[in-house]
Amino acid sequence: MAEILSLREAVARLVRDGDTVALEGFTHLIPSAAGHEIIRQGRRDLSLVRMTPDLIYDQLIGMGAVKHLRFSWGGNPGVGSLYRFRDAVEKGWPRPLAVQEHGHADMANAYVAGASGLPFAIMRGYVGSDLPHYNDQIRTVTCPFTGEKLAAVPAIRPDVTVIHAQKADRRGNVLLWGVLGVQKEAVLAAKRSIVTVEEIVDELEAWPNACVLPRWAVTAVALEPGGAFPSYAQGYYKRDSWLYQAWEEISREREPFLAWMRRHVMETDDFAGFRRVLDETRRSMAA
Amino acid sequence: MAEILSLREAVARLVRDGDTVALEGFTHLIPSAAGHEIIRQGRRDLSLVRMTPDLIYDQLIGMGAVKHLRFSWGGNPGVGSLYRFRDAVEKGWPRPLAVQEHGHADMANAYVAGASGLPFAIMRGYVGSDLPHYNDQIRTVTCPFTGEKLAAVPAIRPDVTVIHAQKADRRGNVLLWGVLGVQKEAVLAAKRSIVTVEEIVDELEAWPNACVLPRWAVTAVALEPGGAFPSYAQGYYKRDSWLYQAWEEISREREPFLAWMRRHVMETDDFAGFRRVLDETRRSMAA
Amino acid sequence: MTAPGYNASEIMTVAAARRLNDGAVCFVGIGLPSTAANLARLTHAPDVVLIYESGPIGAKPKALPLSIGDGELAETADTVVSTPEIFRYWLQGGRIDVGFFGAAQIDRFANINTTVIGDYARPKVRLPGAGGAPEIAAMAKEVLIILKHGRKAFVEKLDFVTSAGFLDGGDARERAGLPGRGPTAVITDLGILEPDPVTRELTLVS
Amino acid sequence: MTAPGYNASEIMTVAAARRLNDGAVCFVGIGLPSTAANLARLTHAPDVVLIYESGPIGAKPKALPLSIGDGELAETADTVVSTPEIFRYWLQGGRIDVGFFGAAQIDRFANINTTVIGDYARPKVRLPGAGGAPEIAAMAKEVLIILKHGRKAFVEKLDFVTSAGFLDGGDARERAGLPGRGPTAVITDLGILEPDPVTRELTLVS
Repeated sequence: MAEILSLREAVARLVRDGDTVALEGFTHLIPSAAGHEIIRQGRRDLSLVRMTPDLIYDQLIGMGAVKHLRFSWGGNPGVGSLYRFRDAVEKGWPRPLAVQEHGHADMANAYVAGASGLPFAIMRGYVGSDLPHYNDQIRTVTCPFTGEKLAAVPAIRPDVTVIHAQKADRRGNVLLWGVLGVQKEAVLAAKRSIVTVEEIVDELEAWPNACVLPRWAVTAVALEPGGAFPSYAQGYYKRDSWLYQAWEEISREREPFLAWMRRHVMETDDFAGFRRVLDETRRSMAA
Repeated sequence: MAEILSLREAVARLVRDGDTVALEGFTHLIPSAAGHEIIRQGRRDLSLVRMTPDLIYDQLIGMGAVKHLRFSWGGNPGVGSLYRFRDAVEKGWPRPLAVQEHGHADMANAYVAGASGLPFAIMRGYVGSDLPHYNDQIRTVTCPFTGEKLAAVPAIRPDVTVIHAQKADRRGNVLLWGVLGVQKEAVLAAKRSIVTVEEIVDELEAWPNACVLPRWAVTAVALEPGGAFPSYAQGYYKRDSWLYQAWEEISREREPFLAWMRRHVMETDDFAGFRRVLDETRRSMAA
Repeated sequence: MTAPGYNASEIMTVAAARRLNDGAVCFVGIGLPSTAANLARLTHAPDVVLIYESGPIGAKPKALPLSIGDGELAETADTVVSTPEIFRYWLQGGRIDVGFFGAAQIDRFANINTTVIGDYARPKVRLPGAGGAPEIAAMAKEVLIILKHGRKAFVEKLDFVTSAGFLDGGDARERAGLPGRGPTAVITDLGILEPDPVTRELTLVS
Repeated sequence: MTAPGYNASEIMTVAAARRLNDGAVCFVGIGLPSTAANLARLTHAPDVVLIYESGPIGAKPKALPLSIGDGELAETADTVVSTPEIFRYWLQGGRIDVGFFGAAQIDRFANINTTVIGDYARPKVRLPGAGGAPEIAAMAKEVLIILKHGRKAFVEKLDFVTSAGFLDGGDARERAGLPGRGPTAVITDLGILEPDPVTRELTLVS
């Protein structure tokens, strides 16, 4: 049954060192505030899962919080590389990063299997691709009716899934809409879940067949308006491309990255504090 | 690309003798008008698929149109038996009916597999049940990661799926809402599809993440207001329990059933005609 | 055992309703199970969560639904998902506390037949079939069964096992790997039966 | 080959847009593929259907999207489904006419590398990875690839095959059981390459 908590308390209670953690959000509703809070609270040895690791995972990896990453596309969308991710894979800095690499279709199916209580998912995939040669978690099963060989991938079952959504009601029921990605599946696949939301309302006023996560399927809800910045929240704010562009410079080298993280994340109290300091940085750069 | 046709023309063009046909609609939006039109046009040797065969399948079976039925629950919901179905299974009248019997979870998964281009679906199911002993289309696969045994069932791939929906636009895009059952999956699993609708509008005005079947995923759309009677269409009309209750008497014996079908279906031109004659019958019974 | 002014169905419904704890997530079949679950919701268990196989999650009907997929269920639900999603994410996903359904025939280990009376290939009576019952019986954390007592309902050996209770009794259910605990009560018009903790044979408790 | 007043990206975009027939159902990657598909939609192919892996089906953006899941895509789409549904019902279901994406490295049989330069375990350059490309390349009825020409882009042997083109050429793709026809054109800033009908080797056609 969902408890309404501060993000700080939700992360303190529900995200533990060594956990397998999925922060999901496909371009839309990326749970940035929660990612920062995990960094601020100094979690270590995390196994992260995410289809599209981007800025927030680059930050977690660069801060040394991550030992393992299961993913399918790791880049700064529309801009270029994730330098902290690359540094960890190419040079082992600040610690070696084990990668378990899949494709999008595979990850999406693996979340569905996790949400469905199945140990694995089947799909048509990887024929002619080298990926299965480098990932022994991509296997095959034979159709007992046609004899066809299909790819099989293990279900994703995170210890904790974290997503951002538009609304919750005061009892903890959650509503999201627009680009839904794999968020619902990721929450239902996990043992525990945290949902940050733009607002908490008396009534969700969901339309028919809306994507609602009932409160009894969610562990904690935290109010965190703007918590998906610099991604967007449909109906609330647009994507802010500036930070994606600026990330290229901020993240390219180790020391400037660490200095930026100290000033903007470690030395701020919360996401609102981060946004204030970031605005100062941005104004001083423009000046 | 969906063509907007009369129901008569859609059935004439798209439903053929010997076809595997799924008419779906889970309590809600049962495509009764289309079922009648298939009977009226005298289709034979059909292999029918439906999770919950009810009145409309009882009629098709009793009229001798069906050689095979794949299903998971065959009854008159809230009332009792389907006597024509029982007569075909128990006595082979008017012709023997081969049954391929599954459970709901299995059928739902099999439609998903069909819609997903997979030859089979996996599920946790049937442990301790006798069904797999009597249906060789329920098999097992072994998880290549955990060694667990799971049930495997073949995908449903109808030649034609027929559903009823609330709305289409003039280009043939379809919107349905409320209880969705397996309708979307059944359409996407089929080679051809017919969607009857309550109304055709200029703009669907679908809300975010609504259940929309784009026109290029549908073969034909036919305007058939009230076409789900005696089931209901959310936002249009309620379930009419009278015919479900009356079906008990109408269908119990062979000759009265045939007489009723002649008068109400074979000798009427269309579903509007059926409704008019049925109203006469109903008034005379009340008198 | 029939109290004056109440019929057998009403007594079964009240007895069944009392077994539902507040906040329990119930997967309910139509008919008496749905009536009982809604009675519980309107009395001692306002936060009971009702899930129907047609798709409604958290239905709060004001009028008792006549079918498993009534408009009233859809309109009052927290949301309505597809039937595949109900069976995959919600039932098979292990989220159901109580599975609640009726039965035509039951044996002393609470195995259920809703398929045929007589031989499968040449049945004396063709019953409706499995519906959602085999997987509800397997996956729900506990199962409640409602049926009317009688010679035909309680039999020594089922003609067909549609849905598993305790199979051959003892720890047969656990050994078969069924995830849920199985039937915890069979509610009839003559009383309530519960499985013996060891043999798992149904025993009259009230 | 660069016309005055147009840059290389613009020329590639126009060339790519011309390959899309009206009414085609296109699964589009972000960047130039999305720009080209929208250019086609706004000019000769108003009924082209754009599907993005994030979920929008039938997106009709007025402004060019910056990311694969922009709000503009969701708001203008016929509907938005979940990402699992996109990959399962719409791509794997065999409903995509044209898969349209970019590449980092390609070989003469139009196999693609978007994973690593160098050894997988100790890569010289770690590229973003597969994303949706392996299954788009496999399942779409045909595939269009856009990339900038250059020594690094066109190589004799890929360090890593992320997504299959024609594998070793000839009928290797069919023999492997890949459902789609494979790449029909590779659009670069220096010209358009098409596979030879027999050897399937990429050949400059314009």
